[in-house]
Amino acid sequence: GSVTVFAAASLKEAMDGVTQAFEAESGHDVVVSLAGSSALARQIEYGAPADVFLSANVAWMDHLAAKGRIDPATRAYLLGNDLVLVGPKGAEPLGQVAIGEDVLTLLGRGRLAMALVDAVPAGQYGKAALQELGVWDELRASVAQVDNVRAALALVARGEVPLGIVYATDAAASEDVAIVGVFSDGVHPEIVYPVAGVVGRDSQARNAFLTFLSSEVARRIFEAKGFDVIAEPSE
Amino acid sequence: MSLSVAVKQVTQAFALDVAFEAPRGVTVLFGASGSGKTSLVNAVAGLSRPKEARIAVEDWVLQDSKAGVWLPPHKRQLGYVFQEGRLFPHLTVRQNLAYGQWFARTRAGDISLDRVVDMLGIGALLDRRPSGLSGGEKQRVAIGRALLAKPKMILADEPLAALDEARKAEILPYFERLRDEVNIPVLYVSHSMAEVARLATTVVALEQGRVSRVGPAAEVLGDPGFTPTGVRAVGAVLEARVAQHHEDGLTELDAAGIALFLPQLAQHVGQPVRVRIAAHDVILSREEPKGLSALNIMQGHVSEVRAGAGPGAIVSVVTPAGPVLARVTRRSATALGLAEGVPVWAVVKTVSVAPQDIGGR
Amino acid sequence: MSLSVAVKQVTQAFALDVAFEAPRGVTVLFGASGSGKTSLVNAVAGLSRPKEARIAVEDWVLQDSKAGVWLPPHKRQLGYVFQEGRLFPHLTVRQNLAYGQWFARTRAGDISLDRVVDMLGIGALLDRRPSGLSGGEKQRVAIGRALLAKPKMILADEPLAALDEARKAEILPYFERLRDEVNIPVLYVSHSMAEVARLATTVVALEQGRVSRVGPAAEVLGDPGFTPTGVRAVGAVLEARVAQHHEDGLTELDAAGIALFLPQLAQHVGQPVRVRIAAHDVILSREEPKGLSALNIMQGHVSEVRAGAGPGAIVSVVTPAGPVLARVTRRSATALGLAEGVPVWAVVKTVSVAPQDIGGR
Amino acid sequence: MMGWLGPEEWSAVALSLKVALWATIWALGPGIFVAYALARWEFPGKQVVNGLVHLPLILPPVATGYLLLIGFGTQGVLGRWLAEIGIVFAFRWTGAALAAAVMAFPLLVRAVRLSIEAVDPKLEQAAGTLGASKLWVFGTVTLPLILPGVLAGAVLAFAKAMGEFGATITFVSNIPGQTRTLPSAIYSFLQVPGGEDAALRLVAVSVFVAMAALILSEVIARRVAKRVGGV
Amino acid sequence: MMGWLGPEEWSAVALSLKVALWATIWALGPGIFVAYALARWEFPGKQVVNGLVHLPLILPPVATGYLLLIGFGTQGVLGRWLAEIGIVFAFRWTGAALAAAVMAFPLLVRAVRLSIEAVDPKLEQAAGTLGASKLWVFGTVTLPLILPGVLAGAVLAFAKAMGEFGATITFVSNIPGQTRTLPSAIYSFLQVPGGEDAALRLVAVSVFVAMAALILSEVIARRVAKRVGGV
Ligand SMILES: Nc1ncnc2c1ncn2[C@@H]1O[C@H](COP(=O)(O)OP(=O)(O)OP(=O)(O)O)[C@@H](O)[C@H]1O
Ligand SMILES: Nc1ncnc2c1ncn2[C@@H]1O[C@H](COP(=O)(O)OP(=O)(O)OP(=O)(O)O)[C@@H](O)[C@H]1O
Ligand code: MOO
Ligand SMILES: [Mg+2]
Ligand SMILES: [Mg+2]
Repeated sequence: GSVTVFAAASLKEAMDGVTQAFEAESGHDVVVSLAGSSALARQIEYGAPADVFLSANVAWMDHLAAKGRIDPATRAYLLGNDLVLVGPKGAEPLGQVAIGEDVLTLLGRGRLAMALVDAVPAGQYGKAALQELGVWDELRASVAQVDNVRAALALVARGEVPLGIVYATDAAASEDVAIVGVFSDGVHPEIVYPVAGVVGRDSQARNAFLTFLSSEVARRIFEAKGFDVIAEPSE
Repeated sequence: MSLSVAVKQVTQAFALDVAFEAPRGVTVLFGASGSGKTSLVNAVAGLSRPKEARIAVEDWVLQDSKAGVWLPPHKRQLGYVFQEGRLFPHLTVRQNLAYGQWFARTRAGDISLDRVVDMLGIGALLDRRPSGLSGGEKQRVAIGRALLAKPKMILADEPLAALDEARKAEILPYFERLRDEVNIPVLYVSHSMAEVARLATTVVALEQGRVSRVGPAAEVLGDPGFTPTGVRAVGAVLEARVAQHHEDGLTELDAAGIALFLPQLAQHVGQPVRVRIAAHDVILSREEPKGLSALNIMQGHVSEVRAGAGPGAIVSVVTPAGPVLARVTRRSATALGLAEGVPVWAVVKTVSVAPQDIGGR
Repeated sequence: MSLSVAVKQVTQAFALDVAFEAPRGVTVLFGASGSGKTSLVNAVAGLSRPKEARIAVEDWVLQDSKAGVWLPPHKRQLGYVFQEGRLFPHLTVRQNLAYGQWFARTRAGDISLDRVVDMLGIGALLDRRPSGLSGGEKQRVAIGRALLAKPKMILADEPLAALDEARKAEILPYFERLRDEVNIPVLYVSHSMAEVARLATTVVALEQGRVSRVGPAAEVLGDPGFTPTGVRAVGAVLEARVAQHHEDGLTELDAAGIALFLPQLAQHVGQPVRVRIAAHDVILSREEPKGLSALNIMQGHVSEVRAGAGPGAIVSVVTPAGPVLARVTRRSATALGLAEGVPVWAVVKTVSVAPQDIGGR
Repeated sequence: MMGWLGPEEWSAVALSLKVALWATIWALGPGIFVAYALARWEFPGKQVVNGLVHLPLILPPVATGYLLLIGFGTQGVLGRWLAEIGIVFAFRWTGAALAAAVMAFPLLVRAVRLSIEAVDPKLEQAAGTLGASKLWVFGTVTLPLILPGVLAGAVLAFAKAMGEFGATITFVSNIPGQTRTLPSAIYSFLQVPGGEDAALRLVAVSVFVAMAALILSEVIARRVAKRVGGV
Repeated sequence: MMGWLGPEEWSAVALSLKVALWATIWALGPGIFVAYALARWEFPGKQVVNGLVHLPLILPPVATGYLLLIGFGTQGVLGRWLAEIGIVFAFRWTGAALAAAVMAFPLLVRAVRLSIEAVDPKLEQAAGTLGASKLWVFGTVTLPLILPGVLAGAVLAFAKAMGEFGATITFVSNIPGQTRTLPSAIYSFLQVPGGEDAALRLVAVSVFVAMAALILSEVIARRVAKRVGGV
């Protein structure tokens, strides 16, 4: 059989590896459609032929749950991620970012690249963190928001801005940025990637895929890309 | 009546208010630049839609605003030769010519592409495009295109203005043939008195959007008071019949018993022809002229002497062939004692009866 | 020479190979439709750029391909009246007229908008746009526009073709005045023999892209062999001088001692004029004519009788005023025994010397 | 070049070509019709139609995609109804073509409309007097004369369709082999750090295809213009 | 309406108007020039220029934005050089206008080019014989005659600039008050569950503005057309 997976764009590299491994192991075909979580969620809401939805935030999954478009039984929190402050290659590491002053000092008069702070999960987490650290109001006008987290990463990588807030996984993927600091877990809501099967798309292949996502093989691939796997391992 | 037109169309810039009836044949609209000729023809063609109008060709009603009838242009079955050609730039000359044929395919008529091409001398142009044609070439193609649509009536808006004399002389006979052989009514706009005289069955003179004169060609043209484009245009039209073709290239006409000589005509013996004698081509003599090179001399008597504004006068002479007009100087009129009732000889040079002024019927 | 033209331009469709020199005055390009008149004028205007050409107006060299000289159109200082008007649709008539004035502002010349507007009768149109004008109205504006650019030479491509006789008669004198008063050279394209006769200083006849005849107007027109548009166009041109203006509205001319009477002319006593006498307007008589309404009778003798293809013959008569051509039938020529050396009287009706055929100089 | 692009990329190229071609073809008829109506007719609501046509240009593509999703998704108002008669756009290449057609529509209409307005109505009148009905006049006079404009508009529409991304990905997602067009692929690569090279390869393909279309259209347009106006 | 939109939204509206207006103004001169060159001149590399002009149409907007970033960013080739003479686009509204201008450019050029091709060269010749140099002819004959086309192109460009999102956000990101245009705001709302209503409000504003521009242009075009061709 064949499985159609709608996955958040930030999972691209990880999904490449996971689907390859799954296809090799199970003999099923996997088709992955990558886009922003919001676009994917809406498409599923309007009847997209997806079997599995892998969202970058909880809100969209809740939205679909409220619309009755996912199988509650298949829903799980799959992955976790960290939020980090990055600078161009060679930037001085700072360790744990626990006080906002650090950010202010490091930023100087430059701009801080983030994903859209009201719309894109990475941006929302970043904004929450800066608020918690008490520097949001000061920084607000210096933030350069882009439509996704990878574009923020690119701004840092190209040296257009001295700092950016991205996921740890993004930082790991790029050779042109260095992690300056990691935000403590406490300063932003927990970063989790929920997964669920879509209503009415129950199939042997799909269930096999869902199971595979929390397998040991998958775990190694996810972790290699920088994710925490928080789902209970499947047997 | 063959053509019946009543059009009222008032715009800010121009008021057209015209009504006339004309019998079968060629109706010539005659008038100065800006007098409304094109506007009127457009109304007949359905390109404009006057509020108040009744336009009919025989029993074919094109518009009757009272009855709410208005045929769109493509249903009128008219062949319009525009003042400016209006050839289709994307089609070859051949395709331009053929354009209307498709719509006319079920209509009667025997006009063929070859015949039209021949007549208009456009054989060499057939595969060219309009943009490369000279002004006159374009106009000839436009005429051919209209003819090939087998129209119920031909509308021609100064179709010859862009042509040289030789071409004009070639094409004019075809309009005559339309009138005489194909028996198609023609509404023809012209500035040229020669064209009017040659073609017109009926003359409709326009002045500033109104009909200033309308009537049979002979009557209107023979009226010494009708000088719309200057005195040179005055002339009488005589009806005659071909009497004999002479060996020396002259054709003898019989105009009510009077012999008139003209250069060879194409008409058969016995056929009727119209001869226009321009007033300025007539010399009057009190004595019977002798030893003159002029062949056409008609005896008659003066019926009227009308002095003009200038140094000239128009003398009407009644001859057995009909009324003849002569334009003489007042000085001559006085010197010769021309007055009503005086007998005179009207001398007309054979060759001064110009080819343009002879129309077969 | 005032105008010197040598143009060689060969395209697939048409080969133009023309060379002529013309003195100051009006040079008329005369020829059938498609003979290359417009093509030649375009080369003079710089709208086409023939490979081989030398074109100069007096010492103003417009093109000399050998010397690598080629002025672009806007530097040529010519006033081109196009065959199709080419008015600017986005400008009012007034703005169209004024268009060239800006560029001519530093050039000498006293022509004013008012004068041009008056002359062309376009006062009522000034605030209208070209799209609403009739064909003739458009052409009048185009003429005015060219005049107001104070050109070194006027190019006119059949500028009167779209005009009615009355307008033609009004506008023609202005081209004469350009020639005579403003002393501007004119290159004028025409189909009309009457226009040629009236305007031409030099006639250049084109046939299929080549010069078939070139020479002073009087010489070319007086040649009985020159019948480019049919025999009706043959006529002689006489030089005369105004002798007297009579009270009855006639003007008496003196043509080398012979008196000729014409309707009132505008020229002053003593001024030279040209009179064209169309061959078909002349009657010959072996006896001295008496009691005739014609005022102009010239004695002379036959110098040549040329039989044509048809029933006619052209008789050249030498008179003290110059050579006069008469077109008579061969039948009359035989009947009157016309032959070289025979004395004859040439009878010309006053009014048959048409206003178009008189040009002041 | 075969080795230069992977099979997935080839499939994106092929899909983009198919989508852009069909988008152009679908847009052509309605586009010419609407352009003609806007250029030559007066009717109530003309401004509304004109505005609607331009909407995809004014709105961010994502918004257009969202509206398409609401309208033509399997759960959408029109989508449900169309599905009953067997026409499905959602998450098919046909949907990508629809999105591209909608986005390209205003460009096409503008181009065609301008060229219709440049046709001399006097020529159409002349055709009318020769017996041609309005429709016939359109087909034999207007249409041939606006061909260069239609061609220009079609190429513009094609190019736009080749580049359309926002509405497409929002409406029909990014499903390899089905709705994953070149721009989606380029976008994906740009999201991967170090993916610029791969993205550039695809950009080169895009540019090559669109340039080829442009040059072809220029050549055709020149030939047409020569026929119509020239020597 | 004041109460209908928040102050941030109002600032987005105002910024979008400013950006679109300037984008149109900047694009106009070069657009007319390029259109004229493409319509009337023959020169080597013409096809390349033609292709370049169309690039923003062909590429996904994000790719265009990325190229702009490489070229005009503070670290970009041109950007560095321009920064020295005091011209900075990065993260400024001017950059948003530049992005919008680049994206709108092909539309403008196309529209203007078509209308230039519709001008009868015979009229330009006539102006030439009256003494007008090429430049003068352009200003007094060609330009007035193509005004409707230029207007159409400008409105198209303006509308496109109002809707431009992908290139803008990639090049100059989204800084409230500086580069946060309407489409960015609309996009943001569409990304959050339940944000549709807010997005729709902004869509309505977009549509209103663009419609107003369209209708205005129609009115002007009609007046111009009347002057040129009509009664
Ligand atoms: N579209 C129009 N708008 C305004 N006035 C017009 C329009 N068309 C024609 N006219 C005016 O109507 C009058 C009659 O024009 P029309 O073209 O019928 O004249 P015409 O007799 O054909 O002249 P010509 O012999 O010069 O062709 C003119 O005064 C002209 O200016
Ligand atoms: N652009 C062109 N392409 C091909 N042939 C052309 C072009 N322009 C003119 N010709 C041809 O050149 C010849 C001369 O044309 P031209 O316009 O000079 O004639 P003309 O003497 O002015 O005729 P008319 O009196 O009808 O205006 C014609 O045979 C015409 O068909
Ligand atoms: O993976 Mo996201 O939805 O671009 O943060
Ligand atoms: Mg007219
Ligand atoms: Mg010509």
